Amino acid sequence: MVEAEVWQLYRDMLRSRLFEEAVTDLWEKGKISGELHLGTGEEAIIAGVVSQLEEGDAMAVDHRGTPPFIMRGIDPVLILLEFLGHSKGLCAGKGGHMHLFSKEHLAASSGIVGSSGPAATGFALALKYQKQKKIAVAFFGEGAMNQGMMLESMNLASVWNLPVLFVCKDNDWAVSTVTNNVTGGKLIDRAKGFGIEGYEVDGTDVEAVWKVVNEAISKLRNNDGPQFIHAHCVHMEGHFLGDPLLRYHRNPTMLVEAADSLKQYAGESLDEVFLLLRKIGGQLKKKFDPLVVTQKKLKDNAERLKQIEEEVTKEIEQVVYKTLEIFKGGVKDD
Amino acid sequence: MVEAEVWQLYRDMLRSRLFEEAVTDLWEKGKISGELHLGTGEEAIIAGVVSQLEEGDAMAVDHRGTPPFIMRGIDPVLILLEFLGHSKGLCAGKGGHMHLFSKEHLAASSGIVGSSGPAATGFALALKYQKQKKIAVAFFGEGAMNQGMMLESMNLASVWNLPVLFVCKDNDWAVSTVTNNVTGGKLIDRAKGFGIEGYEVDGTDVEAVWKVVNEAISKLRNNDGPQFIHAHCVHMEGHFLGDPLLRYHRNPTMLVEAADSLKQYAGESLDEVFLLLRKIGGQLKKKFDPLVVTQKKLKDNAERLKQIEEEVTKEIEQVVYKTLEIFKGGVKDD
Amino acid sequence: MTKMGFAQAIVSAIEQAMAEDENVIIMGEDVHVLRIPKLLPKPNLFIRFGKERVKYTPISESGFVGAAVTAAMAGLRPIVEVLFADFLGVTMDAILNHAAKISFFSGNKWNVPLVIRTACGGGYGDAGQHEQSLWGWLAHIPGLSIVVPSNPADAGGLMLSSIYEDNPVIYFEHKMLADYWLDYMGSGGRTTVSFDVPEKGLEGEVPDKWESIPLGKLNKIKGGNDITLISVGVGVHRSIEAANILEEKGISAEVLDLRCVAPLDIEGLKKSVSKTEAVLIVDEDYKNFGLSGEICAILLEEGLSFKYGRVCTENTIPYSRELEDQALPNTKRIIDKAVNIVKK
Amino acid sequence: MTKMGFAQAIVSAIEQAMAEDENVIIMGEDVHVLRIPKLLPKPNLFIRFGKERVKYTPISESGFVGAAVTAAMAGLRPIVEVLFADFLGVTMDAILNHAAKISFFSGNKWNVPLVIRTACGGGYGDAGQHEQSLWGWLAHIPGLSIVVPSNPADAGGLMLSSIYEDNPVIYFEHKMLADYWLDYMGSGGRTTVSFDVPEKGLEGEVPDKWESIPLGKLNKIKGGNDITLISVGVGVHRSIEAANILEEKGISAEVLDLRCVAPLDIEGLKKSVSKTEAVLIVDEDYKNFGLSGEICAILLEEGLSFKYGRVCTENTIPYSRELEDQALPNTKRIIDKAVNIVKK
Ligand SMILES: Cc1ncc(C[n+]2csc(CCOP(=O)(O)OP(=O)(O)O)c2C)c(N)n1
Ligand SMILES: Cc1ncc(C[n+]2csc(CCOP(=O)(O)OP(=O)(O)O)c2C)c(N)n1
Ligand SMILES: [Mg+2]
Ligand SMILES: [Mg+2]
Repeated sequence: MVEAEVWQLYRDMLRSRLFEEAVTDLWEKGKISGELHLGTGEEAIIAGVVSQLEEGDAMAVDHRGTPPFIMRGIDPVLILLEFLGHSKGLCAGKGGHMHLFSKEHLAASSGIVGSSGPAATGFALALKYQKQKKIAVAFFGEGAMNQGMMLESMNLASVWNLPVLFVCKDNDWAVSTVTNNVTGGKLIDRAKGFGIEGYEVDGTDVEAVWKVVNEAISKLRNNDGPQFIHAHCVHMEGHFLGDPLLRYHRNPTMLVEAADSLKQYAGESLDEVFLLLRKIGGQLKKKFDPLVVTQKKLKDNAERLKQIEEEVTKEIEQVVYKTLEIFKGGVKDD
Repeated sequence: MVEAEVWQLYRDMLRSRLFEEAVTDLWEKGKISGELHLGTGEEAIIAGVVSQLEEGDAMAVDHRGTPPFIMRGIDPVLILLEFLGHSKGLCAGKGGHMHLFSKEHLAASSGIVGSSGPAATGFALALKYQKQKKIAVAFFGEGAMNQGMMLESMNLASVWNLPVLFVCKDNDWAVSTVTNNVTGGKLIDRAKGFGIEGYEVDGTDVEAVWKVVNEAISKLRNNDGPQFIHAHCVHMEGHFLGDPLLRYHRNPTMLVEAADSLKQYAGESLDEVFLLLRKIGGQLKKKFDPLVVTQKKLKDNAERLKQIEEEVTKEIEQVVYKTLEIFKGGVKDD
Repeated sequence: MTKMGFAQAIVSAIEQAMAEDENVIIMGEDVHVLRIPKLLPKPNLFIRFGKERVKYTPISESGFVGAAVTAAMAGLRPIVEVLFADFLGVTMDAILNHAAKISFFSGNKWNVPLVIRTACGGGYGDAGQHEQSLWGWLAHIPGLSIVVPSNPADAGGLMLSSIYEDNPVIYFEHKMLADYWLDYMGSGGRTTVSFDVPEKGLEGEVPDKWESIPLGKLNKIKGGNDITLISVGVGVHRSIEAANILEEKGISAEVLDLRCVAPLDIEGLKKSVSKTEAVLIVDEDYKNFGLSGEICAILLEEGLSFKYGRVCTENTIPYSRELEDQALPNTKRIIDKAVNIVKK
Repeated sequence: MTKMGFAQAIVSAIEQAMAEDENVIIMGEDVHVLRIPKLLPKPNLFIRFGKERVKYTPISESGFVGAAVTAAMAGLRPIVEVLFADFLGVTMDAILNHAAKISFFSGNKWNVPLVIRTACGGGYGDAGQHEQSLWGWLAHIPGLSIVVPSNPADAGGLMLSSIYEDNPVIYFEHKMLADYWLDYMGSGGRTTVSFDVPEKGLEGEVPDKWESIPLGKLNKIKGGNDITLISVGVGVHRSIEAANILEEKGISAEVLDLRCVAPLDIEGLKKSVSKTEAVLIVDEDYKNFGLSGEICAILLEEGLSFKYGRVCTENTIPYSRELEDQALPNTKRIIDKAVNIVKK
């Protein structure tokens, strides 16, 4: 087996992280509109998968499309221009961050939870039909495992023996719902119920992800049928930028006031709401951050770490600079 | 455990069978319109379940609604009038055989494959909410196990711990598709993937069905969460009355002619079509008929068998007579 | 020129496209045998092209229609079959939020050359969960073309252009015109039932080789001066029948077959209505918020003034054959309404 | 009388109904916390009524909307939330083939007292998969009532009548009027963004105790003689704004708030249009095959003659805020079109 190139993976993750931090900054400044779902916290999963894709492989992503698009080598300037709603953006400003598309990379997004399953299945169907020996990846959250079309697509990929890698990024939450409270059985067993083999992995450990994905992808390329990855992670910024639960968490006084006004209703349900607020706080620990986890692994070569950080920081700065230059030029259709 | 009352079950099955034979006769005479899906062949499953329902239990049925409606004690005259499109029918002639409804029996049908899952789940939700200690049954075919809403409803029933009995009547076919060719994994494993316990049973053996259902229902009434029954059966009349595959099967000369004209395309796919025709023929054996199976079990008391047959025959004759009398009276709205 | 059945024409056009272009595939439930009853000796796509190109599916419409969208994006030209228009409900997310929107969202850089083929319509007693038309409903969604042929020649020619169209097309195939559907769902091999099948829709002359009929061009079936009857599918035949009887009553009706509900042939409509100044829309789809209203709005926007009426399906279609006949736009209703409009 | 926000009014009317009737329950994704940001100190249904009556669900819309249909049949009055109207696509079978049809199929012996509550509309840059309106689309289906309130008083009163209606109602809640939605999806706590929020829709006087507002009765917001502006939801406010400016230009516009897209208040429409003889429909839902066409057809059927135009959303809603503003019916487009119509 080839070894994971952890340094390269780290660089991929860092690029994505810094890009999303720049996006956050622009979003906070009001330059980016709509709900913005970051992929911060799931970079190890995305890097572990996307780094192993070849030219001609396809990718169907969910509402957290930025990391996979960035790591797939799609021009970050085009992506950022798209976020700014610019006519020169990746999708001419028509799609925005939840609807990124790149035909040449066979990469498609959707904001509809669960739709990446059928999407990847259709890509794989076409690729297999065209005898291209390529694979298709579906990225989705654990909440999407309760969406009918996702389940249907697992069955389709299974019975048609299609090269689909189903990658479930499990952060325990679907918006403000703890998924465990609304999900019966085990996800690995669900995949098995459709005849698909599954791997469970710590999604903050990029090397671990890379390894199981490497095994799964070689099976895919060997025409062994679809594979399922169940990877655990957290979202460092909650569900989306401005997540109200996080706002409460970060403003304990707001919380106290709220609790006060609700005393009359004290009871099981009130407890459950406060439990949620505690739980979301609990997950924002550094030890769950895949970048921190990887840095720790690589800490023996502090110099190289620093060098990469500098290089990537510079790259992203330039991306932002270039983007804003074009943006300032005004919205021109050409 | 209570013993199954096989004689009573046999009577239930026979009533349903003879009623459906009368329906077939009227259908063939052109008095009943539309596609008519019989439940002949699955009576043991229906009897094994419906005989154990109490007043206040609910039932969501698929396109083969006649047996469960008949066995639930709904007036067969009203049902037959409905099939004739009469304004005095169960649904005033507006629903027909695929859309039977009886509010007082909490029994609802739908022609949409997979919809009995959510339907039974909603019934169970209401019953549980109303603290009625009642249960809801979903009847559906194995083809419906690939429909997203069915899978979703299993999860819903599981996480809400609802008293739903999911009854999968597996006849190996979905219209003219051999379901195995389009279904990954095992159905029992699927249920398990949603946290639901399952039983597999020979659905032509009414006693066996009764037993597993009895166990499952006592769990349901004990608030142990939804249960799944996977029961195997055949459909004695194929998918629906006039099933084209059966027409071929029953007219070998048609088949020979067809084969002749297709010789130019001979190959794997042609073989597959002929395989289907052979397969459908193979299932029409008496040994798969739940009535024949039960008669064999009861053959030591030939007299009683005969007596029941006479009684039920008479009953159904009277149902038909009464129905036609009302029908001849003309379509009167009152 | 040769004679062909409506359903046969569709299959034959698909066959031609599949022979021409490897990227054309067909998928759906029972596609391997659905056409056995009458068409086995004629083109049977499954047998001719094999199971990789004619793919039967599980009953997972939202999954496989969703998959067909991206298969189209990856270079195929899939024809995906949803057995009945009623079942489009299950697939609606794939249509509404994906097929119809992706080209737009991609900044027009990525197309979805997808055909969704579906059987529609009533008149054989299957009731309102299996007999809906829904073409006007689908046409509400920007980004879709909606095709509803009324005869074999159109059925084949429009299927060919649908397959080669670079954006999603929903292709409606009326069960009263498609012999195998009516055999399947209606008669079931019985000789004891009969249906009001439009002969000219069921069978007719077709070209020896299919040529594309452009989407969005209506077909004037019959000229007339007093009123324009506008319809699609089976409604066209009911309208012709009505027009012939109206002729006897001294009313000269023009009959337009829209062929496509979207895009609409605004020029063609204008031309006829500016002459007759009276419009009757005959629509088997639901009356409210559909085709009959849209045509009215377009004509007013175009500055025409005209007398107006519509004969449509107004409620859920009942099971009883008698009630059903009254619910669907029948010839009598068309005649009565036309007389009523002209006399206004 | 007291002041209330639009969203708060809805929750308050639900709260009243839940307190009155044990059979009213609410279910949907995140119903337990969705209203935290601004409404936690105000009625929070989950905390007040507990998790059996305020049921959060998995992301299984087709499953739980389907379940809500039979729960309603078994005696509950469920309010089922589908977060956004766009996601109705996933649930469409439950709506089209079950909720809308069961009462009819049962021979009117069994009702489905179900409310589907859904957030709709754009104007905050979320693009066309999260900003659709779709009310005219849903109204095509016989058997559904479609409610689209434009202000707090209507929002509460119409919610109450929706809950007590014995047949299914789809209740649309515009995100530009519902403060918590706009906070959630639009600003996300930022002070750096602003939206064109109609003040009178966002907050207003409401009765101390909610009373049902009958479905199907429009509300004349402003009288006028030269043209009738007809709209729902946010469009009503854009129309009022336009009417005020038109007034300055010497055009007297009447503004009607339909409140319900189905059933339509035909008498109310007739009354206004027979006076003004000019109609402009302002509809944030898609233009084609929708509300704007239907009103046109109804008025013609009623024998009125009038000048006509419409300002609607014509295509998929683009992401870019600038493009979006042009795509949605804005005040300028309304004014231009109204002037154009009146001058015809
Ligand atoms: C069909 C559908 N239902 C609901 C939503 C709203 N929604 C957006 S993201 C989300 C949660 C998804 O959870 P999960 O799949 O676990 O992904 P995560 O956000 O946790 O990464 C929901 C409910 C949607 N976009 N589509
Ligand atoms: C959503 C939907 N898709 C397709 C159909 C057409 N259809 C009716 S019955 C049937 C086969 C169902 O197979 P199964 O669930 O195994 O039941 P069986 O008929 O074998 O009893 C199909 C595909 C339908 N009614 N609904
Ligand atoms: Mg999640
Ligand atoms: Mg079956």
